[in-house]
Amino acid sequence: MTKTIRKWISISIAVLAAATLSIAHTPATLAQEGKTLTVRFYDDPAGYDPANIFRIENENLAFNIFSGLTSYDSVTGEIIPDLATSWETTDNKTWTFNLREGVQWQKGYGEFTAADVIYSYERILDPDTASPYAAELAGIVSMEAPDPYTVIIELDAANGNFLHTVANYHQGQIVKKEAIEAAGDQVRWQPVGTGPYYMDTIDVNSQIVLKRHEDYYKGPAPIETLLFNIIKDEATATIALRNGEVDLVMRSNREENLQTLEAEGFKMNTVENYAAVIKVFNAEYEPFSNPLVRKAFAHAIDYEAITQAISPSLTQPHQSMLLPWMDVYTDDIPVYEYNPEKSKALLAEAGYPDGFTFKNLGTSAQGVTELQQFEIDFLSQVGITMEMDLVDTPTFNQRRNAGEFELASRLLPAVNPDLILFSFLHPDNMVPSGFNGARYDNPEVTEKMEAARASADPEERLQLYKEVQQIVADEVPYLPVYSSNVFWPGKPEVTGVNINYLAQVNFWEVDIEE
Amino acid sequence: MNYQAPLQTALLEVQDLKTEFHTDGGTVTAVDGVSFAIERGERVAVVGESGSGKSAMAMSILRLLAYPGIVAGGKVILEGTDITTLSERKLNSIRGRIVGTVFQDPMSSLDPVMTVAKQMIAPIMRNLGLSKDDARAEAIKWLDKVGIPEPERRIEAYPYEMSGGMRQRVMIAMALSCNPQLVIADEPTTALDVTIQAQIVELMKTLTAEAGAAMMFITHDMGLVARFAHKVAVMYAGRIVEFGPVDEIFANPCHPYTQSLLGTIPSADMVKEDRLPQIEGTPPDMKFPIKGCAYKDRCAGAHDRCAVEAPVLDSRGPHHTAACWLPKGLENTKSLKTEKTQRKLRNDNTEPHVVVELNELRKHFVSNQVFSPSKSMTVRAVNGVNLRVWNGQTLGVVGESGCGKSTVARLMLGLEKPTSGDIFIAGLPQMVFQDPASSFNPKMKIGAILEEPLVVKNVGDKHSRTEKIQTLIRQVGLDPSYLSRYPHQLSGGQKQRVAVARALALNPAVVVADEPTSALDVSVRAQIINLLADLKDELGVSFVFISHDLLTVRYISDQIAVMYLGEVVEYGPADEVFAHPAHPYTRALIDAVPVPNPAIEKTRTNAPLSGELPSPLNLPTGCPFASRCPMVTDRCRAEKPILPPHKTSRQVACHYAQ
Amino acid sequence: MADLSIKSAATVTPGLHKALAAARRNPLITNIKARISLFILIPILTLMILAPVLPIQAPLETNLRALLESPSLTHLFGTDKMGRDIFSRTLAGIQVSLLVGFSVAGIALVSGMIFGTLAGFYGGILDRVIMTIVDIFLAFPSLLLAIGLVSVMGTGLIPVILAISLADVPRFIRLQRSQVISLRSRAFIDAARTVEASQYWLMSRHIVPNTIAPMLVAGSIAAANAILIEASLSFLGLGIMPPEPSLGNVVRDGQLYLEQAWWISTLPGVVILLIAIGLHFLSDGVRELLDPRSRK
Amino acid sequence: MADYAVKKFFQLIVTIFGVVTLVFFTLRFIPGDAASAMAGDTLSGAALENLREKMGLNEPLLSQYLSYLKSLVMFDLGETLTTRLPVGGLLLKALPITLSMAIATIILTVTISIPLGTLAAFMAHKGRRWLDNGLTGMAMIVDLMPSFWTALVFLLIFSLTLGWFPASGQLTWEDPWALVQRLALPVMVLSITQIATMARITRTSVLEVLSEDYVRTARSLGWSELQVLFRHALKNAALPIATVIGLSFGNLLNGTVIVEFIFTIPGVGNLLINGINSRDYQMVQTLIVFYALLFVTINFVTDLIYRTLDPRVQF
Repeated sequence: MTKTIRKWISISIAVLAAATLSIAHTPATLAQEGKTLTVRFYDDPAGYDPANIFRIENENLAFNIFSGLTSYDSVTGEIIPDLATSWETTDNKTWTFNLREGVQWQKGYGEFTAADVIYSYERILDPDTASPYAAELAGIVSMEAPDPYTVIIELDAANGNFLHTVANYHQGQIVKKEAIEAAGDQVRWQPVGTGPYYMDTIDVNSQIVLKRHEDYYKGPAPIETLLFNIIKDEATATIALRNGEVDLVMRSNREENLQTLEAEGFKMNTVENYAAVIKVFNAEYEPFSNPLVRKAFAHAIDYEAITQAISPSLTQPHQSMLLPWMDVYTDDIPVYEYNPEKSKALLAEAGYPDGFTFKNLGTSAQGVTELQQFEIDFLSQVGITMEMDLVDTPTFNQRRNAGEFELASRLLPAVNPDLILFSFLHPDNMVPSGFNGARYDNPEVTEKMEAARASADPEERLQLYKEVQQIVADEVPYLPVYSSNVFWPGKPEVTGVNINYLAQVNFWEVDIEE
Repeated sequence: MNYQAPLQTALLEVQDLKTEFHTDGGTVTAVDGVSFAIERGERVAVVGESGSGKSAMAMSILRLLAYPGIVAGGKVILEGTDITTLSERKLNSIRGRIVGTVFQDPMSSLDPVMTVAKQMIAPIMRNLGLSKDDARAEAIKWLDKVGIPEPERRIEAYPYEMSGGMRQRVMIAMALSCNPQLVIADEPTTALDVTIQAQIVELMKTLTAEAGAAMMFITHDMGLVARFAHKVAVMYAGRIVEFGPVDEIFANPCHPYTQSLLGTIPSADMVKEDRLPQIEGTPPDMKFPIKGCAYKDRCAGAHDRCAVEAPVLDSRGPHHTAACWLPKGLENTKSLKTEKTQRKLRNDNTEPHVVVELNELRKHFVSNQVFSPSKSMTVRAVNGVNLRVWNGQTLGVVGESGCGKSTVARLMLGLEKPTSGDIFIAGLPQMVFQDPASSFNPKMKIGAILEEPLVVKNVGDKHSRTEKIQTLIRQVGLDPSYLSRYPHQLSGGQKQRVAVARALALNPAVVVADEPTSALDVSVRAQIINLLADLKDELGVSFVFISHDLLTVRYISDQIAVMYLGEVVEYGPADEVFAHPAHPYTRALIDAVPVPNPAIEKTRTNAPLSGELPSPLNLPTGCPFASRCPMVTDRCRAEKPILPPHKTSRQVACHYAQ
Repeated sequence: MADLSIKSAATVTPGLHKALAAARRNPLITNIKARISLFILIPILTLMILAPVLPIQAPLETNLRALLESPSLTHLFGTDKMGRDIFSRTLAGIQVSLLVGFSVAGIALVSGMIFGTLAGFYGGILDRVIMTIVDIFLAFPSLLLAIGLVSVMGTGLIPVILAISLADVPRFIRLQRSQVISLRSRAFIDAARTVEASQYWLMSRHIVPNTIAPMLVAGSIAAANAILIEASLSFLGLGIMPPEPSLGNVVRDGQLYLEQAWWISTLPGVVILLIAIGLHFLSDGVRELLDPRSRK
Repeated sequence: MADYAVKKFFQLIVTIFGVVTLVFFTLRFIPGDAASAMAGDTLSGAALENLREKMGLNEPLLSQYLSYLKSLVMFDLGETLTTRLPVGGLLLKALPITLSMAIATIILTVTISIPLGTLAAFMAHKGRRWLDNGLTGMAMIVDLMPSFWTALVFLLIFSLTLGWFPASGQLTWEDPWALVQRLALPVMVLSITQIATMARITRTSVLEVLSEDYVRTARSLGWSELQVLFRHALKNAALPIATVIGLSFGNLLNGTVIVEFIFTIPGVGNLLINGINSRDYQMVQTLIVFYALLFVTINFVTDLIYRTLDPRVQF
C-alpha cells in the first residue's frame, strides 16, 4: 500500500518534473505558437521556380523557401555554409562539397541528399527548362556523388567565385525532383525547398502565406506564419504600417515616407551600400570613346550634394563598381572630386572646348528623374548638354541590353564581385550578348580577371582584382555615381530584420518581441 | 342660350386680379387688374391673342401658376369666399372638387407613364369619398359619357395609346368627374383638328349644361366663341377691354380691338375683291409699364388722351362694358389701318394655261423590319392624287392633319421623291413653310437669306442682287433696314413676310404655302393673307395654299381640293364647293367650322362628324371615308369611288354625290 | 414699350446709353456666367502669359537651399523637394494643361464635325460604317481607352493629347451627327433645297454653322475634362512626364507630401479647379447666349 | 421588342468583334513585350531571346490572332503569358470584388443622390435655389477632384486620423463586417463623384418633370405639391435616372482602376494595370475585351429595360 503510494508519488513527481522541465525547456516555443508577422509585399508575385525567378521581392521569398550549398551571412555578407557543411578545392576547378546530414525537405519529401544537388543543377542546364541562369552553371564538366553526402563538381576552368554560384540564389537553390515533377507546369507556384519556411497559399492578387518549416535543420523559426500582403502604393503602405495593419514594410523607397516613419518611432531596418548605380558610357559614341571626356564628365557633377538633397537616407555617393563589403573591394583607386574647372580643362584637352550634346537613355515611366535634372544642371555648367531619350520601360530594357544608347545607367545588384567585373568588363560579354555596354576591351584587364578567377591563392586573387579596379577607375568605362540603401521599416517589436546585401531578409532570424 | 340675369351671388367673382412673373429680365405683369363675374351655369369665353394674359389669368384663379408666376393682388371670390387668402391645403380641396380644369395640350397634359385608371380613380376617391370600386365605376361612367368607346377596356390604356381627341375627352372626363361647379378650359381645342374640335366643343357644352356647371372658356377663335359662350371677355395686354353677352359683343362691338378682331376673320359672304381688314403692329411688351391705353399704337381711333390715360371698363349697355374713350369705338370697321380696302382683280389676257399638273401621284413610306419582313409597314401618305393649277390662280388644299396635304406640297417642291406618278411644273416651284421659327437659318441675316436663292442659281452680279432683294423686301411690305437683322429679331408675321419674299426671289411659276398662317396670331394672320392675295394679283404668280382653316382657304382660293387619307375627294371652284359641297366629307368639314356669328351658329344643326381619321397604315378597301360617313352603304365599304367629273368644273369621289 | 425705356435712359445720360448699348452688343459681357468665367480665366491666362517675365524662379530651376519651403513672398506657392518654385511650375503647368485641354477639344471638335456631318448628312452605308467604328470606340470606358493608347504610343505631350482626344472623338461624332440629323429636316434646309442648292452648299452654309455652338459648349467641357484625365494619366505614370510640369503631375508629385507640405499639391489643385470652373461657366455662358429662348 | 433586341444584339456582336480585333492588333504595336517586361534588369540579349521563343511571342501575328479568336469563341481565355495562370480563373476571382464594389457604390449613390437631387429640384421649382446652386457648385468641385487625390485625402482622414477603416488588408468573404470596412473607403471615393453627377441629373430630370403639363393637371385635381412629386414627378423622372445609372457603370469601371490600385483591392482593374505593366497581352486583351463586353452589355440591358418600362416607347 505504502509502496504503491510511494510509487504513485514518485511517478507523479517524475511526471511533474518532466512537465516542469519541458515547460522550462520550451517556454519560447510555446509562446511562439501562432505568431504571425504581416509584411507588406510591393508587387504581384511572379513565381518561385529558382530556374525562372525574377525580381528581388520574389527572390527574397525563394531565399526563405530554398537553400543553397552555401549562403550569405545576413550581416557581413560573407559566404557561409548552408546545405554544404564544408568544401575543398585545390585549383578552383574541382570542388568537393560535404553535405549536411538529416536535412528534411518541406511537405514530407524526405531527406536531402547529393542526388538532389545534381538534379537541381542538371535541371538548370537542361535546355528544356530554358532557365536564363543556365550560363552560370555552364562551366560544369561533371558532377558526381560518391556517397549521399558528398558532391564533387568539376569545372572546365578555374573559378574562384564558384561558391557564389552555388549560394542560395537563383541557380544555386536546390530543388526536389519529385516535387518538381508533381507540380508539372505549375512549378513556379508550388515551390518545395529545405529552407525555414514553406509556401502555404498564394493569392496572386492579394496575399502570399508562408508557414514555418518545422523540420528546418537549424530548428523551427520563431514566427509561425508570414503573411505577405500586396500593397503597391507607397503612400498606402506607409499608412498601413502607421495604422498597425502590417508589421513590416518590405522596401520602403520614398524619402518622405521614411522621414515620417522614423519620426513616429518605427524601427528603420536598413542595409547600406546594397547596390551601386553606374553610368554606362557607350565607347562607340564619339565623345565618350575618349577617356578624357569621361573623366571630365566625372568631375562635372557633385553627386555628394545631389544625393544629400534628393534622398539622404536612401543614397550616398559611391566611387567604385564594387561595394565596400565585398572581399575583393579596394578603395585604393583614383577618385573624381567635383571640380568644374578641371572638367572644362579636360574637355578642352580632349578637343571639346565648347562641350557637346549627348542623349541619356531613360524610361518614360520615370521620366526625367530628380537625379537627372540635377545632372542636366551640373553638366550644362561645363558646356555639356544632356538630352533625355525617353522610351517606355520594355523598350528601355531592350535597347539597354542591346547597347543602343549613348549613355545609360545600371544598377549593379549582384553580390558576386567576380560576376560584376566579368559581366561588365570582359569582351566576351559585350552587348548585345552580355552586359558590357561600354564595349570595354582592355587585354590587360581581361588577362588579370581571368588569372584572378583561376587563382586558388586568395592573396594573389585580391591583388589582381585590386589592379583591375585601379585600371578601370582610371579609364572610367563606367562611372559609379552612388550606392543605394534598403529600408524595411517595421514596428519596434519586430526584431532580427537583417537585410543582407542581396536586399533580402532571412525570416528565420526575425521574431516579434512581446 | 337662355341668358338670364343673376338672381343670387355670382359663382365666381374676380376683382382687380394682378399676376406677375418675376423673371431675370424683369417683372412681367401678365394680368393687370382684371375684374369680372361668372354666374352659376354660365359659359364665359375669354378671348385674346397669345400674350394677352388670358391663360395666366385663368391659372391665377386657382393659383396653378408655375414659378416664377405669382398672384400679386386682387381677390378671387368663389361661392362667397375669397380663395386668394386660403392655404394651399384648403385650396387643394377646392381644386378638382369645386373647380375642374381642362388644359390646352392633350398630348402633354396626361401623365405618360400612368394608365388612365390610375390618373382618374384616385382623385374621384378623394374628392367624392368613394371606394376604389365605386370610383372606378364612376370613372368608367364618365369615360362613356365623353364618348370613349369601350371605356371598361380603355380605362386601362396609357395616354400614348390614344389619339389627341381621345386624350382631350379623358381630360374632360377627369375635370368633370368630381362634379365641379366651375370648369376652366384653357384653349381645350386649339391643338385639335377642326372636326374633332367640333366634337369636343359640343361635348363640353352638353355635359356642363347637364351638370349645371359654369364654364370659363379660353380661346382665340371668335367662331368658337359664337358657338359656345353666353358671355365674352376680350383681353388685351393683361386687361379686359370689353365684356358682355355674346350677341351684344358680336352685333355691337364697342372696343376698337374687338371690332378689328371680328373684322379680320374672312366671312362667308366676303368677296375676293375685299381686302381683309387687318390690325397693324404687335402687342406691347409686358415687361415695361404701359402708359395710357395699351392698344393706342395699333388703334385707328387713337387720340391724345389715349397716350396719357388708360380707359377703364365702362358701361355700353345692359351687362356690356368696354374700356375705350370712344363710346362706339371705331365708327366704321372698314376704316381700319389699311391703305386700300379693295384690290383690283388682275385681268389677264393671256390664255389660261396649266402651271402645275399632278398625275396619279403616290408617295408611300415603307418602314422595314429586317428580322420579320411580314411586319413591314407601308404608310400611303399620298395615294393617287391628280391636281392642276392654272396660271395666276390659287389652289386651296384642305383636309385634316394626316390627310397627306403637306406631303403633296413636299412632292411638288422635289423635297420628296414620288413613289409613282408624274409632276409637271411649268417653271420653278417655291415654298412658304408653316413654322416661321424654323424657316430661316438663324445664323444668317435677312439680306443673306433673300440673296441665297440668287447666289445658288447664279443670278446676276452682286450689285443687281442687292437691288433685287431691296425690291423683294419692299414688295412684302418691310423696310429694307430689316435686311441687316437676324431672323430672331423679327416677329412671326414679319418672318412670314420674309419667307414670302424669299419664295418670290427667283420669279417662280408657283408658290406653295403650307399652312403659312397657322403659327400666327389672329391679328397678324390677316396681314399675311392679304399679302399673298395682293401678290397673286400683282405678279400673276400661282399659289397652292394648304390649310385646315376653311374660311381662309375659301377666301383666298380660286379652286379647292379637299383631301382625305391621301386622296382628293372633292375638287372644284372655291365658292361653288363651299356653297354646295358635294362630298359628305366636305360638307362635314364646312359644318364643323364655327362661324363668328352667334345668330348663325344658333341655327346650325351642330351634328359634328363622328369618329376620327383612320390610320393610313390599314386603309379600308372601299371608300376611305366609309368609316365616318353619315350616309355610308355597303357599296361604299366594298367599292372605292373614283374622282369622276361632276357637273362641269367639279370632281367628287363619292358614289352618292349630290 | 422697349423703345420708351431706352429713350428715357438716353435722354438722361447719352454717354451711358452708348456704353450700355455697346456692352449689350457684346454678349459675352452681358451674360453673367460668361462674365464670371472671364473674371476667372483672364487673370489666370494673363499670369500664364506673363510668367516668363515675372520675377520668379524658372519652373525647372532647382535650388538646393530652398527645399520644401512653405508659401512666402518669394515663393507664392512654396517650393518642392527639389527647391523648385511651385508658383512658377503651376504657371508653366497651366500652359501645358491648357495646351492639352484645347488641343483635345480642337481635335475632337474638328474630327467630330467632319465625320459627324458626313454620317448625319449622307446617312446610309457611310453612316453605318462611321457609327459602327464609333460604337467600337465607345465600348471602352474612356480612361481605359486613354491608358491603352498611351501605352501604345508612349508618354509625352502628343501621345497624351491624341489618346485623350481619341476617347472624345466618338462622342463628338455622335453629338454632331444627331445635330445634323435634326437640322436636316428643318424648314430652312428644305428652303435651300427647293432652289437646288448643292450638298456642299447645304453643309457649309446651313448645317455646319448651326452646329458649331453646341459643339463649342461640348468642347469647353471636353477641355476641362482633358485636363483632369491628363492628371489621372500622370498619376498612373502615363501622362506628361516630369520635370515638364503639367497641372496634373504637379498635383500628383505633391500628393506624396500632403502631410509634410500640403501646399505643393493643394494650391495647383485649386488652380485646376478654377480653370475647370471657368471653362464650365464659359460653356454655360455660351450655351445661354446661343439659346434663342434666352435671347431678346 | 424581340425584333429590336435581336437587331441590337447583332450590333453588339459586331461591336465586340471590332473591339477584339482592335485590341489585339493595338497591343501588338506596344513596344517591348512580355518577355522583356518580365526579365527587367536581369537578362541580357541572348537569354531574353530564348525566353521570348519559349513564351510563343515569335509566332506570326496572324496565326496568333486566329488562334486567339478561336479560343475566345470556345470561351477559353487562355493563360497569362508571364505567370501561366488561367486568365479566366483570375477574372472569376477578381470580378466579384469589383462588382460588389461597383454595386455598393451604386446603392450608396442612389440612396444619397436621388433624395438630394429631388429636394433640390423641388425647392428650385418653388423658386428657392440655394440648395440647387449649392449642389451644382459642389458637384462641379467634386467632379474635378481626381480620384487619386480624393483617395489619399480619405485615407489620411478616415484611416490614419480617425482610424475608422483599414488602408489595406485581405478581402475575405467569410467576415462580412470586415469586408464592409475594407471596401468602405474605396466605395466612398467612387461614390463621391457619382453622387455629385447623379444628384445633378436627378435634379434636372425632376425639375423638367415638375414643369410638365401633366403635373399641372394633377395639381388642378387637388393633389398637393408633395403628392404630385411622389405620384408623378419621381415616377417619370425615374426612367432617365435609371438609364443614367446604367450608363454610369462605364464611369465606375474607369474609377475602379485607380481606386483598386491605391487601396490594393485585388479586382479586375488591378489585374488590368498589372497586365499592362507586364505586357501580358493575353491578360490585357482579355480584360479590355471583357470591360468592353460588360460596358456594352450593360448599355444593351439598360436600353432594353428602359424600353420595357416606358409605355411610350414602341418597337
